[in-house]
Amino acid sequence: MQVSVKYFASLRELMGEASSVIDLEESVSVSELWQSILDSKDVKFDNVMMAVNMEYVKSEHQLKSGDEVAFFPPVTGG
Amino acid sequence: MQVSVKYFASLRELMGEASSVIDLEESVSVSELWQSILDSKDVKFDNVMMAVNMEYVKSEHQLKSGDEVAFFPPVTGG
Amino acid sequence: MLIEIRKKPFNAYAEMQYYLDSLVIDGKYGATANFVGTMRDFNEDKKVTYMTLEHYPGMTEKHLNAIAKEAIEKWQLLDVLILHRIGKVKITEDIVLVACWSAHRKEAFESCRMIMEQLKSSAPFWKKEETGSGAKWVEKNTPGF
Amino acid sequence: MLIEIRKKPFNAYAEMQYYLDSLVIDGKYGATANFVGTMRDFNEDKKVTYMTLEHYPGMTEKHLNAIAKEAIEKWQLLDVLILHRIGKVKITEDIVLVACWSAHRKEAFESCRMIMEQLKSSAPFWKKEETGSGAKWVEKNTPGF
Repeated sequence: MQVSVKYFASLRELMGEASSVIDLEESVSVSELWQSILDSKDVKFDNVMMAVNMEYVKSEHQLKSGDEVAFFPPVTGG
Repeated sequence: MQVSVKYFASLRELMGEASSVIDLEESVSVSELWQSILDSKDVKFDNVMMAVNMEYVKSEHQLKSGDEVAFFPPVTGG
Repeated sequence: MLIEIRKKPFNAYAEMQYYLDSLVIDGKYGATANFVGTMRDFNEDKKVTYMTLEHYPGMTEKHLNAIAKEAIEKWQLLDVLILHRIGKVKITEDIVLVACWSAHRKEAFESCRMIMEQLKSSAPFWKKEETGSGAKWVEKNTPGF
Repeated sequence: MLIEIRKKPFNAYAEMQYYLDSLVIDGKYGATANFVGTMRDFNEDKKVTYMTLEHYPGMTEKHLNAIAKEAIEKWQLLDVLILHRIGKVKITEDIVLVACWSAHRKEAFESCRMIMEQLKSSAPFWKKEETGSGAKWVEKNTPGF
């Protein structure tokens, strides 16, 4: 299955891209996806926030085909 | 000695006057003045607030000649 | 700092802008908390058609000044504005405006609320409501906490 | 209820008046609490010359809507307005405006502050500050309590 992944702010700069489409096995959690991205890019990033389809999710949230997954640093608006 | 006395809002209406000048003995507290006013007018009034020279005072505050004494109901501004 | 008692209706947001334009705190303030109290057409389930606000000339201004100065000191505020209506107030007219400027939001929020509570509980103003079936002095303010 | 992300500078008090004029809550609201966050020339003792605000189009709006709706329900608010800047923001420009209308002041004060805290801690916005010696992402917001 495929999911689209978005990065924002300092994480977008670290990744060198704003978005990508990633092929995944079935039954992958959002935190497993995150770890595989960190491994493949060989980077570290603390305190990541995770959203799926524009809603915050817990790290064990199971992804499904077509999900829009977003990773970003702690928010600093207002 | 003399003090001037002011009344506001419902208390002004109850007293039938906005202010008066009252002759007092020395060493009278603001609450003693208030009680003497209630007695002389034969009225009752609960929860009065008291100020002397435009500052709130405690009931035992001692009056002096020329003081401006104000009595009024609980405030309801804002 | 500006404390004013107004006999005529005022527009709270025009007043905010006008006062802000007079301040020289550009770049210093990051937070403005602002409260506007407005005349409703009801109070405690009664219909109200208008009200009359009385104050104690001299003491009211002095007391509001003391409240504002205490807040400025306690929260290290950059500025405070307080406007309050007196006289005959119609429905939808603004009764009170309190605004606090500070570097950070915590101080602006806390001081604005505390000034309003102190104003409500101790500033010498009295409201008489016209309910259609006669005028009546308001006996106490609704609690703020 | 209005939630808007603005690319261009806005004037908070003109926006307040403009939005209020569109509401049909005359006589119902007695309390308006309002917070304006404004661009300072410093952050954590560093000089800042301007900043750039990024957001997550779609999610940011959705998330702010959810915050506002929850506040309206919890505090029985009559209305809520949230405006937030994105893009390049200069010193003295307003970043965020939150306003809450209610019958009584307690609800307006509490909801306005809670919306701001939730916005600060969870709405997807990120600030990058230009300090003169290079641009830097802000790592976290200052605490609000």
